[in-house]
Amino acid sequence: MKKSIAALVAGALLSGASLAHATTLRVAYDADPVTMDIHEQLSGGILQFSHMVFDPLLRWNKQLGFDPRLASSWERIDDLTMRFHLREGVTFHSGNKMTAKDVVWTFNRLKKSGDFKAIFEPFSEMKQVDDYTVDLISKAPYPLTLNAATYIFPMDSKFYSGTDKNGHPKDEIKKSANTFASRNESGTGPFKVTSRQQGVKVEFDRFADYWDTESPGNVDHLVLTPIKEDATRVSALLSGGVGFIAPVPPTDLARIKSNPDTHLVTMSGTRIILFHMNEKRVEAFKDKRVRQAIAYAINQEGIAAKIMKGFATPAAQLSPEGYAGHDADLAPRYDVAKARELMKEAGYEDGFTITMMAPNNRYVNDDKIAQAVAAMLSRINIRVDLKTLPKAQYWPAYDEREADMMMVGWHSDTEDSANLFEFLTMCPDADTGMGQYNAGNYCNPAADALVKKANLETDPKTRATELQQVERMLYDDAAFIPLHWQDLAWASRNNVEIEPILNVMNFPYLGDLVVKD
Amino acid sequence: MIAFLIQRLWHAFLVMFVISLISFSIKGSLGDPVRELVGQSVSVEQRNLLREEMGLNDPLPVQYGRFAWDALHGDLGQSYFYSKPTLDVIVEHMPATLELVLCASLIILLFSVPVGVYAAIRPASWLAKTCMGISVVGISVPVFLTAIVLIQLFSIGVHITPFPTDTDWGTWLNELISTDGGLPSFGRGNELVHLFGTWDTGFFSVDGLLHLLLPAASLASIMLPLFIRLIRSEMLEVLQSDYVRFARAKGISPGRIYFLHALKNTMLPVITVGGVQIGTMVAYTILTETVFQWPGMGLMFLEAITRSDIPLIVAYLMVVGLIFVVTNTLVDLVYGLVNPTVKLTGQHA
Amino acid sequence: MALLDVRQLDVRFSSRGKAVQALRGIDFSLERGERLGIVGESGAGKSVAAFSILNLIAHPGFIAGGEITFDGHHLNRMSERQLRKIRGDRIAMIFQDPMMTLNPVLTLGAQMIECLKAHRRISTREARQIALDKLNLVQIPSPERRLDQYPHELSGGMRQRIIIAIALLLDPDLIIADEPTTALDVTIQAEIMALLTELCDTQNVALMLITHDLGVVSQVTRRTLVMYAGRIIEQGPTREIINDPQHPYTQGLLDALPQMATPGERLNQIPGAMPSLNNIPPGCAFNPRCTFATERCTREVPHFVSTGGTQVACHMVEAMLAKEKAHDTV
Amino acid sequence: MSEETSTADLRAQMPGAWARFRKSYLLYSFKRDPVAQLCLLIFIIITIAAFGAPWWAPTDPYDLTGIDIMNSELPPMWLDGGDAAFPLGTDAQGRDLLSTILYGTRVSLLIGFGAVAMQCVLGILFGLLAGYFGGIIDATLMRLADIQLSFSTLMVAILVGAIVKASFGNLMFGQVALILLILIIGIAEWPQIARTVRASVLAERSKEYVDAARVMGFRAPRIMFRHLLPNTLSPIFVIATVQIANAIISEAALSFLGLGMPETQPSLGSLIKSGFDYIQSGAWWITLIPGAVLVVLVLVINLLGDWLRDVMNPRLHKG
Repeated sequence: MKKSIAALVAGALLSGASLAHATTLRVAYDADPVTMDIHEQLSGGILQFSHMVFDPLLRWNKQLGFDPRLASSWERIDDLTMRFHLREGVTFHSGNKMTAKDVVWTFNRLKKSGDFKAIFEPFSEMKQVDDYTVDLISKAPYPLTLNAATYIFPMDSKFYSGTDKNGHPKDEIKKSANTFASRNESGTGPFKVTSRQQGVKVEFDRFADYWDTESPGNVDHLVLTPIKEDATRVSALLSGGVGFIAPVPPTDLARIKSNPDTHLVTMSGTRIILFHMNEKRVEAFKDKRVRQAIAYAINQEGIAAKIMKGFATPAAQLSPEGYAGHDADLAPRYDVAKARELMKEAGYEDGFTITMMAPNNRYVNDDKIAQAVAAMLSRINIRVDLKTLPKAQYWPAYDEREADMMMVGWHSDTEDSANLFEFLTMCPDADTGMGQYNAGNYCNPAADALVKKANLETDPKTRATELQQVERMLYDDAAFIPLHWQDLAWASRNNVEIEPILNVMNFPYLGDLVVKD
Repeated sequence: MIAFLIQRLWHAFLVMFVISLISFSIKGSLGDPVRELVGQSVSVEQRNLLREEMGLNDPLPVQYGRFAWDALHGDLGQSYFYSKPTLDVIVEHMPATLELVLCASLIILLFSVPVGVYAAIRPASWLAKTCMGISVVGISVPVFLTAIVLIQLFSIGVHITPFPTDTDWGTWLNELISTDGGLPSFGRGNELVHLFGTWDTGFFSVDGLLHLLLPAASLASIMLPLFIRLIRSEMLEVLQSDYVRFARAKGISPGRIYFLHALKNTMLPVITVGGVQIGTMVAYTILTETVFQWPGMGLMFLEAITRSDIPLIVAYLMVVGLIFVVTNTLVDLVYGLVNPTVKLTGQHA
Repeated sequence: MALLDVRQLDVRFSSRGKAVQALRGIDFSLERGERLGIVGESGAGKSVAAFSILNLIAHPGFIAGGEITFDGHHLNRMSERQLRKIRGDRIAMIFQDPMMTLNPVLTLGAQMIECLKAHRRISTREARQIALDKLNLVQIPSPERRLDQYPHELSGGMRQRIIIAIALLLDPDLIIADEPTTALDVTIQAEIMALLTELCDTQNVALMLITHDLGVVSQVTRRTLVMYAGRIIEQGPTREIINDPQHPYTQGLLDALPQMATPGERLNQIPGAMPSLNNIPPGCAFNPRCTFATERCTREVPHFVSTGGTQVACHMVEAMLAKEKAHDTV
Repeated sequence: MSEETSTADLRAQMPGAWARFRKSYLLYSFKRDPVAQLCLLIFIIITIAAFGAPWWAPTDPYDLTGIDIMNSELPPMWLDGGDAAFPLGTDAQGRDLLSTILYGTRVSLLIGFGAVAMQCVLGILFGLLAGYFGGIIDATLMRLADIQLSFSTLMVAILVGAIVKASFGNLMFGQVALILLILIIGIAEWPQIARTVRASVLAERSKEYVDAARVMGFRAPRIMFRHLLPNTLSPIFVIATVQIANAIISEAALSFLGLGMPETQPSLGSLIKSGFDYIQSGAWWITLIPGAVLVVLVLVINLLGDWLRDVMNPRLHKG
């Protein structure tokens, strides 16, 4: 005991001295990374961690374009091959130099990873041309090669080779199995992980010889603490306990704006929230007029303004602005009179009773949105028996399609419309895995064919028109009830300038963050 | 005495066995753990592969057999989220909760005894009435509300200016009722002193203690009113007894009569009832730890529920079952010590 | 000068808003070393008299009037702090039920030593030695072990001996014993009473013995008061009261003793029952049950008249005496 | 006066129950205790208002057609921005707060008293059995209590929810929610009272009056309920009144799990809990007004409980 106190005192002195010029940033997210193996799970948290500890070949910028990172430049050789020229003089945290070998090794590991292999399914292989050039070859002409490339975060192949102390290969990818990769990291990113206590705290120190010397970032020591409870996370910021928090609940936007020492940044997001109408369970939903009546009965502006406090962009389609498939003139159509007329036309004037299910801790205000939609539907005599469940219980019920109308939210991994259609509206097909989240059992072969054609179309302009055509078809057919795209919000103390490092994909580039004293 | 402990140990084993049986039976309704482990866009077939790999598709009895066999060897399964043996995860989170419960019990003891005794001695005085009033309101206010109010007042600070700010007495009064906060409102702070094993204590550093203040206060706020009322009602009865009257007849000082003669007899029922309440405080830690992001077993359990990390849930319930048997045994032991009329092993086993 | 002198002691209990009189102005006195008995049915106010000396009456009751002087000090004018110095030191009390009087969770030693240390500035070791002496005095076997035992480990009789030892710890001038042997069985009763009287004599301690057992009173006390419905109706030397009771109530009491009834016959009872405190009949409270009751008895409260050494408050006796006096003078 | 009187005559002389009540100490001290009178009055007002809600609540909060999202989070009438149609303002959904509180209080009262009544029945029964008989019965019941205690209300809710889902199917839940909640909270919290009763019984059991009763040939149930139970009333009252507050609040925690009252029929507890997010961000009334109603309700119940306990406890007669 005496020893540890002495150590503490010494530590305080030492850090006290070095604290003079080093800046420490305390960050509070709603969860901390599940693992350090960035190929173990495809989730927002892991990708945010990847951007702190690793670097991708190229990354999205604010305008949804691409910035070169570890790949200084790239050009398309032919329909199937994209050549990447790697940056030289980049070192890993372990001190090894980064070469093309590491990139190919990383690509092959991605192909083996359960979560990531779907994204790289269109590619046959990656060939090493020389020490600093690689070729990415797709099986067929594939328009989203660069989108996929943003997921390649080169890993230190030497560091991850061989077997660890309990005999397992160091590069093993296994869920919740305490693998070597899940406990250690050697990447090229701006921060190194110094200490990690899962669910409590993760501490990062600036990587001394980080390759990106022009990066303005001056954070030397970063402490990430997960705070699950929204109110507590906001209080932590207001009381000065932390310098940067995300996400910020809509109910606290005003409080942060009004507080002189804190500063709020919001951006319209790309996660669409929608309701499916299960045609198999309810006869009426097979009738297009009933679906359109429901579409007319929902007041997306009202929900966005009142429940989301203006913290969401009302939607009438799947693809948000900036996506290829976005069709600007598809607008929300709220008109209760027209809705009642359509119901009469379809012969359901005195309406019917349906069941509705929604999660209550998965999306922002999910249970409150569901209640509002239920209230709106009752105005056209559709009586709703609503049940909200925590996400752990909701997803099994979703897989079984246990309710007539079910809520789901989706964010495209490839930041592209095709992904939205493939998972949400294409005819459910067990073996191809298409329409996996299509809880409406809506099936429109013509739309599906168009999507498949767009997937092979490398010319962006024609591809965009094809995808927009699909959105128009789904809009006319009222295949589903879109609500809004959830906005993103971050907040920080005034001296932490988070504006430049934030983006629509919600991957804060903390490496470039400037903190003024 | 030894026989008593062995019997209780056997009881503890039985309790944990029954708990593991019941929690295994509700495995199905605790949600699908696989869904939490994989990204949203992972194919169904990939998920089934993983479920097969984790042995979740085996029939329930087979899974339980495997679990029971490991449990006998002290291995309560592997947590999906922490990917570590569940016992390690629990032991890692246990010190935080124990320190919180210890601190809250201390606050309860320090406040409930004096207030309870005073309210019993002078039941009619206005101070006693206000204390009882506050204690009654304390019972009905949910712990969430008390926690949020405490954070708002003492961590963020409240600046209200009902009084005229131009006059100096006005500003002085405003200053008096405004708080500028400053107390930490989450987590255990950064200066934890390492004791042994996984026990990093917050007691030995000012920062650690400051972090303990608000959570312990709000946890104590649940039980404090109950103890005050219990001590008051038991004390009232004891003060009517003959031995208190005899003590007065012996000319013993009131202080000694109240705090030795009467209090020792009052504490008997309070210990037994209090002992149970301390046990249920473990359930209340779940709420307090969520609000204060206190990395204890309560928060770990709630997150395990949201992530349907089933092995951790089962292990936690068994450990909590053990804790209850231990606390109840301790309560019986303490009761035996304090109440000489009760022989330890005999009557009370 | 009397050790204890009580003048017009009036004690009331506030119940349901109005105050009920438990003691209706009683006068008596007690010399140093003297043993006084107070007898009467339960509910006559015997215990209230005992407790009011040291102002130990529980909350609803309070001393409404009268003077209590003890060895020159006016007890009823004293503050709680001053009175506390007297309790246990100059006046000690013995309660009725030994099972309830000792604190169940404290050792006997602790309960004895605390009494000594409350009044004397002595070390625990010294106090322990005094306690041992007193325990020997009350003939407790192996006193050393007793100090560390708890009350529930001893029998009723043994506990009453301890309580007597506690009473004698500080060599009091007066012991007030409120039915000390009622809760004990007969054989132990005689032992305890013999012990008490012998100790009072050897230690020159006055004894105020409250009991409903006339047998005990006749063996132990020199003077006796007979109380009925909050008043003293007859007081005087015990021998005279026992052998030549004047007041009809006292006669009724003595007749009711089993040894007085012829065997096989029903015991002779005093008809009726003691009136409850809140509806005491006007005049002499005993009149409804008195065979000699006259119209005057129902109107006027009788005053004391003395015959021989005893004083009696009864109109019938008063009239007889007047007649005798008239007869003598004639 | 002393001739033989038959028990029938005796019973005839005994005043009727009502007469006994009128003259009883209970009524006497009630008349003189203003606090108790005020509390009873408030309690009756709240109960009547809640159970008569359909008649005088301005709107029916459970009928979704009446709710318009556009007037959500309106402040109470007397604040600026308030609307006369909604005297106490509206909640996040635009439901009129006043009528939701009335409807919600009814649900919460039913759950509060129902659950606690069940806890008392189970708790007293098991507590008496464990305390009186001791030995094996005591050990098994107390271990059952330990198992029950470790399964907090949360887990019991999941357990019962799972059973209901298996038998009724998922969506029948709305109708049976109320009874289920009383069952869940009742089952989850009985050990509190059981252990209290056991502790008091153990203390009382060594007293003579129990042996006396046994000597008189009374069978165990009579001794337990007629003799031991009255002596354990005091701590039971303290615990029971506290449990009512807990029951109302824990119902809210359960609705989060999808096992409480359905979202569209909020109870007082779920109204308070759903309002938590809004406290610090402006719409404080969504939590604080129903919170105030709960505090008053529980305050009144506790004070009445205290008064009743002091009156019922013979040893505490304070004149």
